[in-house]
Amino acid sequence: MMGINKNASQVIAEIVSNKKVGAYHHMVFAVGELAKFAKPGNFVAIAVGGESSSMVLRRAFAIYRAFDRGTNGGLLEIVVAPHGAGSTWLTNQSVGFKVDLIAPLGTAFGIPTEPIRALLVGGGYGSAPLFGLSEVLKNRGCRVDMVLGASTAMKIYAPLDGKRSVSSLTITTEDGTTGITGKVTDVLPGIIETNQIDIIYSCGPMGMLEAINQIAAELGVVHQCAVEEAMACGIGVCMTCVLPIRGEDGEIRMLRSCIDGPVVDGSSVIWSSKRQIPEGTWGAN
Amino acid sequence: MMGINKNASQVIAEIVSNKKVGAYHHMVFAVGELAKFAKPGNFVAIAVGGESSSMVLRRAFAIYRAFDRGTNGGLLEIVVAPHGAGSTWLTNQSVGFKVDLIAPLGTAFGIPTEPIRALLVGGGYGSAPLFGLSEVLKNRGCRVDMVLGASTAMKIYAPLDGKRSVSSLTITTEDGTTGITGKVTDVLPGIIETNQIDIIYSCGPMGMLEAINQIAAELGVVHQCAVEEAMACGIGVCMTCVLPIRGEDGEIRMLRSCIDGPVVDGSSVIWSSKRQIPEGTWGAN
Amino acid sequence: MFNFRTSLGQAEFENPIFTASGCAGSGKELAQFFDLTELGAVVTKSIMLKARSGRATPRMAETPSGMLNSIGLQGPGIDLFLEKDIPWLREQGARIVVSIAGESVEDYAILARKLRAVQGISALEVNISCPNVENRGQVFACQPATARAAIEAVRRNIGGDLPIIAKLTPDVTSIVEIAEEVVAAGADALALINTVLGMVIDINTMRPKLAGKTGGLSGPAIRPIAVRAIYQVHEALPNVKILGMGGVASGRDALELILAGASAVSVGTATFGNPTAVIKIKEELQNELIAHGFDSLREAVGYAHRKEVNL
Amino acid sequence: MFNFRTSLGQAEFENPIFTASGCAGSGKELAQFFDLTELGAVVTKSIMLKARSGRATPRMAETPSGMLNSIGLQGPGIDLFLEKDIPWLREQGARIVVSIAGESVEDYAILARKLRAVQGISALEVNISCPNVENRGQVFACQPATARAAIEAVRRNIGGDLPIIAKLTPDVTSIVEIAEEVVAAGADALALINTVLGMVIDINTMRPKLAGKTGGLSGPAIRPIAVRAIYQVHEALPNVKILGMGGVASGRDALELILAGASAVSVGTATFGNPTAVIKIKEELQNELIAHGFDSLREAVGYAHRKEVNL
Ligand SMILES: Cc1cc2nc3c(=O)[nH]c(=O)nc-3n(C[C@H](O)[C@H](O)[C@H](O)COP(=O)(O)OP(=O)(O)OC[C@H]3O[C@@H](n4cnc5c(N)ncnc54)[C@H](O)[C@@H]3O)c2cc1C
Ligand SMILES: Cc1cc2nc3c(=O)[nH]c(=O)nc-3n(C[C@H](O)[C@H](O)[C@H](O)COP(=O)(O)OP(=O)(O)OC[C@H]3O[C@@H](n4cnc5c(N)ncnc54)[C@H](O)[C@@H]3O)c2cc1C
Ligand SMILES: Cc1cc2nc3c(=O)[nH]c(=O)nc-3n(C[C@H](O)[C@H](O)[C@H](O)COP(=O)(O)O)c2cc1C
Ligand SMILES: Cc1cc2nc3c(=O)[nH]c(=O)nc-3n(C[C@H](O)[C@H](O)[C@H](O)COP(=O)(O)O)c2cc1C
Ligand code: FES
Ligand code: FES
Repeated sequence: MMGINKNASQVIAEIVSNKKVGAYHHMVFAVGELAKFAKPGNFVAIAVGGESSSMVLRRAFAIYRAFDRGTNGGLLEIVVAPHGAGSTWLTNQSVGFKVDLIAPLGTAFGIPTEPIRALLVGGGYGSAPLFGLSEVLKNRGCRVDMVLGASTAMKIYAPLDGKRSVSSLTITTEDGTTGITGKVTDVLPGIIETNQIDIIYSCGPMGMLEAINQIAAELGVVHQCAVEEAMACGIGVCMTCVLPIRGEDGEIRMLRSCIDGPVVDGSSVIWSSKRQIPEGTWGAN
Repeated sequence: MMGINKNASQVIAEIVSNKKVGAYHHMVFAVGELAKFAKPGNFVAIAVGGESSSMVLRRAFAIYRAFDRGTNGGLLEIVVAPHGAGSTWLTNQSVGFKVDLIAPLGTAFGIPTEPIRALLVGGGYGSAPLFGLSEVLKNRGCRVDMVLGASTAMKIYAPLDGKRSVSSLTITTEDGTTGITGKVTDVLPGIIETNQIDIIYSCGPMGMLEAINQIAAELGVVHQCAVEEAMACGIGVCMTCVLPIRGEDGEIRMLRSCIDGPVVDGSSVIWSSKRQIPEGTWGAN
Repeated sequence: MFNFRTSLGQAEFENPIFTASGCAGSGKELAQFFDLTELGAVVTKSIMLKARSGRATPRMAETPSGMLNSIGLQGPGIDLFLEKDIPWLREQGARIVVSIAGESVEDYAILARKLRAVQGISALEVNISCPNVENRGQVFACQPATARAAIEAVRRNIGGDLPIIAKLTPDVTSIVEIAEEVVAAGADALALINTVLGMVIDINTMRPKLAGKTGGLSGPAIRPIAVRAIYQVHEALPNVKILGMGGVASGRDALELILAGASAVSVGTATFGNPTAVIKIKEELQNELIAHGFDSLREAVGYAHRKEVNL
Repeated sequence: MFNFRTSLGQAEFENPIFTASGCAGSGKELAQFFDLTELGAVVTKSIMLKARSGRATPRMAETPSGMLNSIGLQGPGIDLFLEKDIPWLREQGARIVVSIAGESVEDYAILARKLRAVQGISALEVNISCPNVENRGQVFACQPATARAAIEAVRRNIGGDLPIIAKLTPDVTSIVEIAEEVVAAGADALALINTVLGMVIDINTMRPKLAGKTGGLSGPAIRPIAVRAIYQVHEALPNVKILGMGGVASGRDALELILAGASAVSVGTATFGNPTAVIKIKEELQNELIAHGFDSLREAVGYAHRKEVNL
């Protein structure tokens, strides 16, 4: 799962579609050949702000879907939440505008060889990479259940065609504007037991991932999650995006989430270590 | 002629038209009421680069024409040469885009009360403010001759309807692609004598203005010129745009070209003083 | 009711948003865009003893998210300034902070004496980030001894209770050391930061773009340096009030400086891009403070220094 | 034929565009975007004696036209580095400049000894902009004495003719003074500039955004500071070669540093925004130099210092 994504390349990609969906923008880019290398869990890094931008860093977005349609036809889709200056700029660009894009980056969700029972859990725009994943899992004969949560209905991203491949979809919102009132973690234990889940795949805010991981650990379910750390480069050269991960040798190391992630084994992450290096980390003194 | 332009105000102005004309862009902005205050020689200051721009300073552009058509209908026109990042950004904006604009700024060309013979001399986009001026002069019964020069034909800005109000138009280009081969100053002495010119109005690069001023001085013709100094604020608060001007008291002072200019009396300027303060300047020691 | 009042030394101000010295002249040019009484204070362009032509042009260069300037303190000299600018500002009802600059310790002393009896001034900003002609043109604020001497000269001569705000340059190895020195010498408050020394080379002429070769870097580019300087000095001298500045262009930017330890904020370069920037920033800051649950500006000053609880 | 070759101390390089230490790892990650032999040299991330976890996160904050980082020199330590990274780089045929950093003078001495016999290294960049644990965490390059001590330790232990490039911080009152000191101590060349100390406060948490509170400012925002530092040092020490860096994102930017006095240019933050930035910059620089009529890079080095003729 680890190491440089050898398929990454840099392209100038035209915006083919840009539609507002709830609180998000669903954006499609013409990326040519590289679409065929994109795997669920990978991300793209896009330069923002235009020629004389004061923003010097790219923004990372999980790949929602990718369509390989030959050299000129490859499409890559993302779901963007207009948040700060960079994402707002991106969502304001019109069809026809060209952006500088690097993809696919990072690790992908591990796909089981057996037809097991998977639960996909997404928070906010974190649902985006899960639909492509569910497609792949379903094609492998897995049963796929899905839980999506957000603070409010507008922040649930669950397009109709994305839902085709899941056996059940549970939605939670904190304000109760749609689905069950509460958090995804309120419904997880029940679904895990009822559906005899073998593996959880998750994507969303770090706090949510941590809470899911705790439930997974308690119930003995494998947990793969896509983390989101602030990234300066996205390609492994800056060391800003690190998080403490326990390796197979038992050693904790500060690993780069852009290269050794974003998809990591939830049980290997030393959670709750924001603003401090966990004790015993390799090289800490 | 000196002091703060009390009519200046700041508006969010929509781009109504943006057309490429030769090497330039002719741009029209909906500015509302302030159009009625614009006088030939005044300039506008436009914020460039959009929301997260790395360019923190406005760009100044001479007002080409202004149409007062009531509160909502006022239009203001400029001619922009895509040069560096700021002007290129501006010319790339589409109709409907809104910019932050301050106008009218600076001094205007002094209009004679008598029907005298005026020669208007423009270099490159420096022709822009001269067409509005010729209109005013013609309405006052003046005879208006015009000389426009540039390095090459593409850089001569001389729209058909602008030419209506001039009695003669002479064009010079350094590469001979249109008009007379040479510089405006090659043809000035002849025209001044033939047409018995009383006053020269000029606008263009500083080197050209200086050369024109020398001819005007030699031939005893009054010379008003619109200078172009690098401006940070355009409203008189930064002191970057100064140039040495001899006042009526004989004292040389570093005056602000955004407030005490851009239109100044050519004979009052201490030319060729780039990169040094002229001897005897007030406060120099 | 939200309390926006603030103070620097003994001087009280209605709100914490000031102009920055050298970025608003003496207020006249801005007065056509808004009422000067809207400001916490107008900080005037640093005035010197005599009239000064300033440096030759070009005097400025735009840089990424900032600009370089080398105006060279062009101005009419203290006498004409007191005769014309101060009465005009007083008439407008504006709160006035006068900025002074000298070429020698003696200059600072004389300037202070000329100002001691002047009515209607709220505080004195002492710009010591200028070259000392008696010491190989070394900037006063770059060495503890010269920084101290300049401030002492003002302190001895100003009399009464006109607060002295010493304005420091960030171009030093330890700004805390200089801050401690000028406070010991009698500064009531500190202005942080002046511009950062920089240079732009014109690719066409292949020479320094500014006639004065080097210039002062200002604007958003230097905001992280300003925040750091304010934070460091507030940490070391929590009881000394700070007038913060450097790259503030929005209410959020102003809040950043305030959380770091500034009791008031000057806006410089942002005014060049937008003449009404100070008004926008003032409104945005008040909204931000209220949105964060503060009842008064004072509570937010230095709030970023609070101890971390149960991390 | 345009001559793009350059040198730093005794080391010669095919072209003047290098990566910046800490902004290209040990080259592996960039190798998938271009061939490392295209570079004048790969400058590796500053390596320390022991493995280091670096600082806690968040480690970065974007700022206007720049960014703040506090990585804290995360790395595997010199032994693993020599075992894995250097052989790999050698295999690629890349020119290698190894950057080292220590916490004590002794660290620098040991690092130099470990490197003296290593094949395939073109030069040593000695990063002395790091905290000295033996001196209250004061940065070596902030004081002449500690800067000197670190460079002397390397000089004494490196032997042979591996050139030493001393990397300085701009956060000092006089960078020329430090430059003179390290040259006297045996540095063959200088690397200017390291990042500028800054801070960002997170408006939401109302605390410093970085876990390490302060961080280093880099990117186009600091370019005017880099150009000034290079110009000042080249003016004072015209015979000492400079590896320039700070905010270079285009060929024009690189040319600016070269005209100021840099013989080679490292590209850091620009690589984060664009992995192929170094290649773009190299091509643009060559085109600019040719367009300006230079036959070789060497002619352009320090060209902005030439005497003005008939002004
Ligand atoms: C692997 C990965 C996948 C992502 N996928 C998506 C997605 O599918 N849809 C989506 O809308 N957004 C996604 N993001 C977040 C996105 O990259 C931006 O951070 C976000 O849009 C905010 O950027 P901004 O410019 O609007 O905000 P600003 O607040 O202006 O961002 C300023 C800077 O802070 C960085 N930053 C600070 N904190 C974080 C953080 N917790 N996470 C990431 N960056 C941070 C940003 O990258 C940027 O450099 C993802 C981030 C990562 C790392
Ligand atoms: C009074 C006045 C009237 C003008 N009228 C016009 C006009 O009608 N049409 C037109 O195309 N341009 C005009 N200009 C020039 C225009 O303001 C810009 O300077 C020009 O477009 C270059 O800006 P840029 O961002 O493209 O280039 P950049 O090179 O990126 O500009 C960088 C900075 O340098 C400043 N600058 C440097 N030298 C000068 C200089 N000699 N003059 C002005 N600014 C300088 C710019 O204002 C800007 O801040 C005028 C300038 C002034 C002062
Ligand atoms: C054009 C210009 C002129 C300045 N003149 C002065 C001055 O006369 N006295 C002074 O103390 N500071 C002067 N400064 C510095 C500002 O007051 C301020 O400290 C600095 O610009 C940082 O703030 P900013 O980023 O908001 O501009 C000047 C700055 C600029 C840009
Ligand atoms: C993320 C990051 C890590 C850095 N790590 C190092 C380092 O390990 N050693 C060093 O000497 N400089 C380090 N630097 C400083 C750069 O080498 C360079 O001097 C500085 O960033 C200015 O160049 P730039 O503006 O092109 O980035 C680092 C800079 C950044 C942004
Ligand atoms: S984002 Fe730069 S190493 Fe991961
Ligand atoms: S441009 Fe600022 S004073 Fe003229």
